[in-house]
Amino acid sequence: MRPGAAKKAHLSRPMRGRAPLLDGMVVPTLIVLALIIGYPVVSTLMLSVQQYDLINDAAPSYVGMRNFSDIASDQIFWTAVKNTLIYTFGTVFVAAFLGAAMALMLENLNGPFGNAARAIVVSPWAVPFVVVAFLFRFIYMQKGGVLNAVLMHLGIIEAPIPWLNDSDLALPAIIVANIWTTTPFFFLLVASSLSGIPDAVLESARVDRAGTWATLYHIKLPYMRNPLVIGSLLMIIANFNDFAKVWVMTQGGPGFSTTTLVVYVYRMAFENFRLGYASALGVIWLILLLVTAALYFRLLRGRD
Amino acid sequence: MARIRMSRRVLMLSAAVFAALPAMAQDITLTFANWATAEATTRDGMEQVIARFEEANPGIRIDSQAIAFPEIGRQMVLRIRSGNPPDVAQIAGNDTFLLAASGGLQALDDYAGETLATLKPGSYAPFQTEKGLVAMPWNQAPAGFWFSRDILKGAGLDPDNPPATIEDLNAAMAKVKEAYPDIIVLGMDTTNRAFSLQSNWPWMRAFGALPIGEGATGADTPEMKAYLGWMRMLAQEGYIDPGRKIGEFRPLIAQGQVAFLWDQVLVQGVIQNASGIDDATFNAQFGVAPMPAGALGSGYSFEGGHQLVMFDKSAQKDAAWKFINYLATDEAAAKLYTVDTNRSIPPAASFADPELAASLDTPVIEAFSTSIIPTITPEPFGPDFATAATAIMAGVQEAVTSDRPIDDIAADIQSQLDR
Amino acid sequence: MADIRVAGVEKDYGALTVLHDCNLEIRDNEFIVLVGPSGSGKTTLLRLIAGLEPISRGDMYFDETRVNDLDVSDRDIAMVFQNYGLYPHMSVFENMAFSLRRRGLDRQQIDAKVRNAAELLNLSDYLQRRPKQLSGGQRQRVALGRAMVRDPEVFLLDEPLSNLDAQLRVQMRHEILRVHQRVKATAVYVTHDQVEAMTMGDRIVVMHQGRIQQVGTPEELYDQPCNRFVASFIGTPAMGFVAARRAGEGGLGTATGEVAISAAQAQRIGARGNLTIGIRPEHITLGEVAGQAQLSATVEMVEMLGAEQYVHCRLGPDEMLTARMPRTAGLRPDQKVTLSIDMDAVHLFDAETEAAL
Amino acid sequence: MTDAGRQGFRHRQSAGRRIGRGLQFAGLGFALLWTLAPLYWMVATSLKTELEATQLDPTLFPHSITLQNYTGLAGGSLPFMQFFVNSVLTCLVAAIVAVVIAIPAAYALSRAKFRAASQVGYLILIVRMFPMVVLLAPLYLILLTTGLLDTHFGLIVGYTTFGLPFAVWMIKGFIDAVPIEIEEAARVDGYPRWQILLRIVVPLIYPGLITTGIFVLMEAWNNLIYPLTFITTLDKQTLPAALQLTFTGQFKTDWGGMMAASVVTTLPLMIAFFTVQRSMVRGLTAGSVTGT
Repeated sequence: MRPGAAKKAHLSRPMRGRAPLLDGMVVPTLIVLALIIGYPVVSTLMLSVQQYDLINDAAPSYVGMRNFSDIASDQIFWTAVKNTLIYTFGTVFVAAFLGAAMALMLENLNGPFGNAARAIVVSPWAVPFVVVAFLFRFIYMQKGGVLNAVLMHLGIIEAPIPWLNDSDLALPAIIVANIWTTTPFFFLLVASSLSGIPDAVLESARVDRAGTWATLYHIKLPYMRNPLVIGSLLMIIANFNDFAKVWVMTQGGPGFSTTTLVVYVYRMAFENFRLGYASALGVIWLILLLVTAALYFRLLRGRD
Repeated sequence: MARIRMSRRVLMLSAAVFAALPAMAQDITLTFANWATAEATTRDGMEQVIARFEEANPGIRIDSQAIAFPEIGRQMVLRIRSGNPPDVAQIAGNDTFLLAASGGLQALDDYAGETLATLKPGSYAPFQTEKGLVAMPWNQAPAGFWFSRDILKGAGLDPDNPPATIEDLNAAMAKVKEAYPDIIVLGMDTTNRAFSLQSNWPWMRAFGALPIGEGATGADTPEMKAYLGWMRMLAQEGYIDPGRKIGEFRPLIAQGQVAFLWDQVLVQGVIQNASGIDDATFNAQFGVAPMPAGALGSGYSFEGGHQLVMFDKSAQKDAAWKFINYLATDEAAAKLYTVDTNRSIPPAASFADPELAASLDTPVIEAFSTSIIPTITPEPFGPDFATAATAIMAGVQEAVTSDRPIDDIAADIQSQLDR
Repeated sequence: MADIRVAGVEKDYGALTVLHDCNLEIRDNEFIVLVGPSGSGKTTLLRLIAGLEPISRGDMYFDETRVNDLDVSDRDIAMVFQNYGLYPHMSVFENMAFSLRRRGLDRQQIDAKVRNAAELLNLSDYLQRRPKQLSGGQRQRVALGRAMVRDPEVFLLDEPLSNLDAQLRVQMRHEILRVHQRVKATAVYVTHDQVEAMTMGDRIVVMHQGRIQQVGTPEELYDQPCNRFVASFIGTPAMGFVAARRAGEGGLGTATGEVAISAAQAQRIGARGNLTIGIRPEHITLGEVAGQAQLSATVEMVEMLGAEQYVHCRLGPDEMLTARMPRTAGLRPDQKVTLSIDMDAVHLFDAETEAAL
Repeated sequence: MTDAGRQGFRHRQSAGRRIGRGLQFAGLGFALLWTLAPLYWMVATSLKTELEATQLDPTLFPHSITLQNYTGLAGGSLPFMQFFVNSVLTCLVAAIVAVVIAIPAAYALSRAKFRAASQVGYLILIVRMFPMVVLLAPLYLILLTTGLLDTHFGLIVGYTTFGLPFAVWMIKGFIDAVPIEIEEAARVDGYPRWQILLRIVVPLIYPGLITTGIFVLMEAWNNLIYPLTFITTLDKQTLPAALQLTFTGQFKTDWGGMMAASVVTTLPLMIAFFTVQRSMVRGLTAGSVTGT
């Protein structure tokens, strides 16, 4: 029904016309979005072709595409892109796998123990990121960190490992912490999709004498797939944006080995005060995002 | 035309306001941005000093704005740009020069004229720039080479004579490591932030490296590589615990788990707070010396003290100066805050209050005054320091935490610095 | 007091036209039933009358007022939905009172009206319950009550009984008719069940593929279906069809023999060559009856209903006839039988246009 | 299948099942250890004295349990309670604002009969994916020029940038599940759209709104970059940012106090989370499944 038709009942406007372009009800939201996101995006675009260093008194000056050509040759930018991809996909894939495994293990466990176990495995999701970051930084400390202490007491390692202070280990170490907080999300997702499988389907699988693995592969996996795809996308978005963990644990170091795009943009904008350059980084990121989104939509459409 | 008319109206309006002013002229509110009230250790002391100042100056109220230490430089730059800086701010390290470069500070020469004569000359010299005196020294907190006498003794070293050269240091560290395999042999800050470069700069200078600043030779030099190689050796031998901020070593040295610590004068207070030992015990257990001498035949130090700055946008500069001067030179304030709370050294050359003078007459202060402060080396502070720090400290971290050839790392730092 | 006039109404969904040139006049107080198979457009037409959807082309009048642009909330209608559309978060009382509140009635009036309706529908004991706590029949009655309390001019019901079991359905039919008599409103009732349509409607509108096929009383539709679709749709068991072609002056040839026709029938057929004979089950007799046409067939299935039985017979690969007759013993599947047809009662349809002749 | 074969089959099955059971419990043990160990460490450290918490060879169990880290938070010189209130206030308001603004749009999108519906839907989806840090600099400049920098209002605006699109999407999913007949019944009963939204749809999706609100609240609570950038005065700072700013101060890092503060920072979120955890996943994924 056309919006506002009730009020305009006496106006004999022909109903033959096409549907209206916009619904009045989305307008307030669109206005707010335009103000708080649209405008900033436009100014990002404008800033990206300027040299605007807050530290100088000089007014912003137009530099055309120079920021972009600088980025192309900026080794750290490419390191940051690589780190972001590793960080995001490493986290999401492992967490999805662990979460699904845990959900399957707990699926048929009822009673107080099952409920307690479920409550426990989801609890990391409610731990604020900053707390996760501090907690794992504390756990990971080379000397005085509990992880090294335990591993040494158990005789697994000889000397303390500099988890966050080794260029090769730091990123995986942060990813492990991130997996810890992300796994419950996938656990919940898979657990709820498993509980959505109609009993009749599982029973007929049993009648057909399908074994545990066959049931998992042929029955449960198809039910889990869609939620996993969507959940993964949500988490990929969230992890692309994740700032707190890296910033608190390593601030992008050692070297640039854990510098992700968020950290790099933040440093550029608010430590080096190079707003123009930071905005150009943002524009490139935006383009990458739109491409990813387009691919995702195509994927989703194709499957339907 | 319009603008002229406008400004006349503004003028008339101001006149009207000023006419009404005398009644409320007593009530000046100064905004004071600082991190002293943002930290549990110093908040009480700072608030007490402010209360005393307000008591002594009934017309002036202090609006203390707590801003965390790592944030204050950025916040001040941003607030200068947005035209709403505070009247006075606590500032330190490169941030002081960052603000000076950004052009938002009031030169203090006219205000500080006579006062400067009562200060130790070295305490304010670094802040006399071509823009004038950009900051007033509040306290001095240079870094020294702290050592634990107990550990040295236990490792078979002379507890009263810490290593005087880097070669001596290397040998001493090997002995300590052998005797105490689980402790941190040398505490130094290897995080990636501007303060880390400030803290490591004297070590680089000890190796003769001068990657940035006046007369810079760059990062791709034999001296810089020697420094990076030494840092790598420290990590490989397990002497240092990379990635810790300097503050994280302090509770550890208090527990006897750090042998040498490259840290500021205030560490004595932190140790005594944490372990509850008295002065005599402290001096029996810990000592401080100048940095071991490197290739240039000397060690260096850096000034880690805090300064006070006034912003040129301030509408009440006289009151602001009154406050700055009080914090920096009033003896009661110095005793209550600078010495007892902040555990650092007031910039004044001498003190009238004998108790204050006595409290500063300690072996540690003595060591700082006579042998460490003279080795303070200027730092390449300025607008580019933070960017350079990111590049250099990233290189240092790489040297410490990876196996990449030092030559490559040095070349990388240089290419970052060239950008 | 409302006649409803539907004049040339059409409805598009995107590029698809789901209603074609609908013309219909519903008289005041009439109980009219829209019937047709699913997808025939009956519910769409009802929703256009309700004003829940805009009309694409054509006009709709309530009395003399054109209501095309009148929103549902401004047409004086009440509607009962297929899934009842009760407000889950409101009590039965609140559900019924909701529309009255909108009209600004005072509390006593609302209370009186709701209690009155509840009493009529045996709902008085359930007024404080939520819909979730009621049985299907009770929910159905709440939906009726909600429509009743408004004293609407037009009363629309969209397959209101489809979610009930068979017994309850019969009971509710009476309930609905009783309510209709009380509220004296024009009622438009949608169903896919022709029995429901036949038993309830003053007049019936048969719809198929988005078009109104025929409008008439139950008797008219049964006796004079205007085309093969209506003929097949109305009546249980359904009318059987036999393909035929003209054979000589007074006869028609079918797959299993020739049958004679009357002069009147011959005249109606005119020059047409191919046609379809429609035969209702009650016009078929087993065995030879003098003066009737005979067709030979094979018994396929016998459906026992107690007093009577339906015998489904196959004439050819695509032709079936059902005979309705008193119980007779001894009929077995695959038995060859002779069927006698009362040719005066058969319906003739043009084989191409399927229109009745 | 012969009897013997069937027998063997059943035998294999039960042996396999026993191994499966063993694996299941081993896996479960690992999952619980993996989840609980860090949480245990947080709580245990928060109960240690300062010296014990910073020891180079950490103690697995606190030697002498002390609450001094907690009393230090409440009675210490830093306005810890103020941080807590700041966080609760800004996150709660942001959640409410996001949900309230999102409701009409989510409704319109769910019952879309306007031509730009799919474009608006995509727009919201893309905005939901937006990298927050890209908005950081311009948002900062906007808040600066409007004088909203260092105000809770400005921070709430920041939170709304990601909260609003999230809320639209989730609420749309919940509204999709409301049968259209109920709304049509209300139209027949004479109610205009806004009233139907308020009196019928909103009460029906109330649990979904709570879920959405808590989700936005959690996201805001987790956010570090916005408070770090938009709030400059410590007394106005949120809990997570204050954690980052005050416990690694000029003097030392106080792990015991930090862990106590972490426990306190975590608790409200835990409570909020466990109240809605079930419907949260449904809401999160429902929007995405039905929306595209």
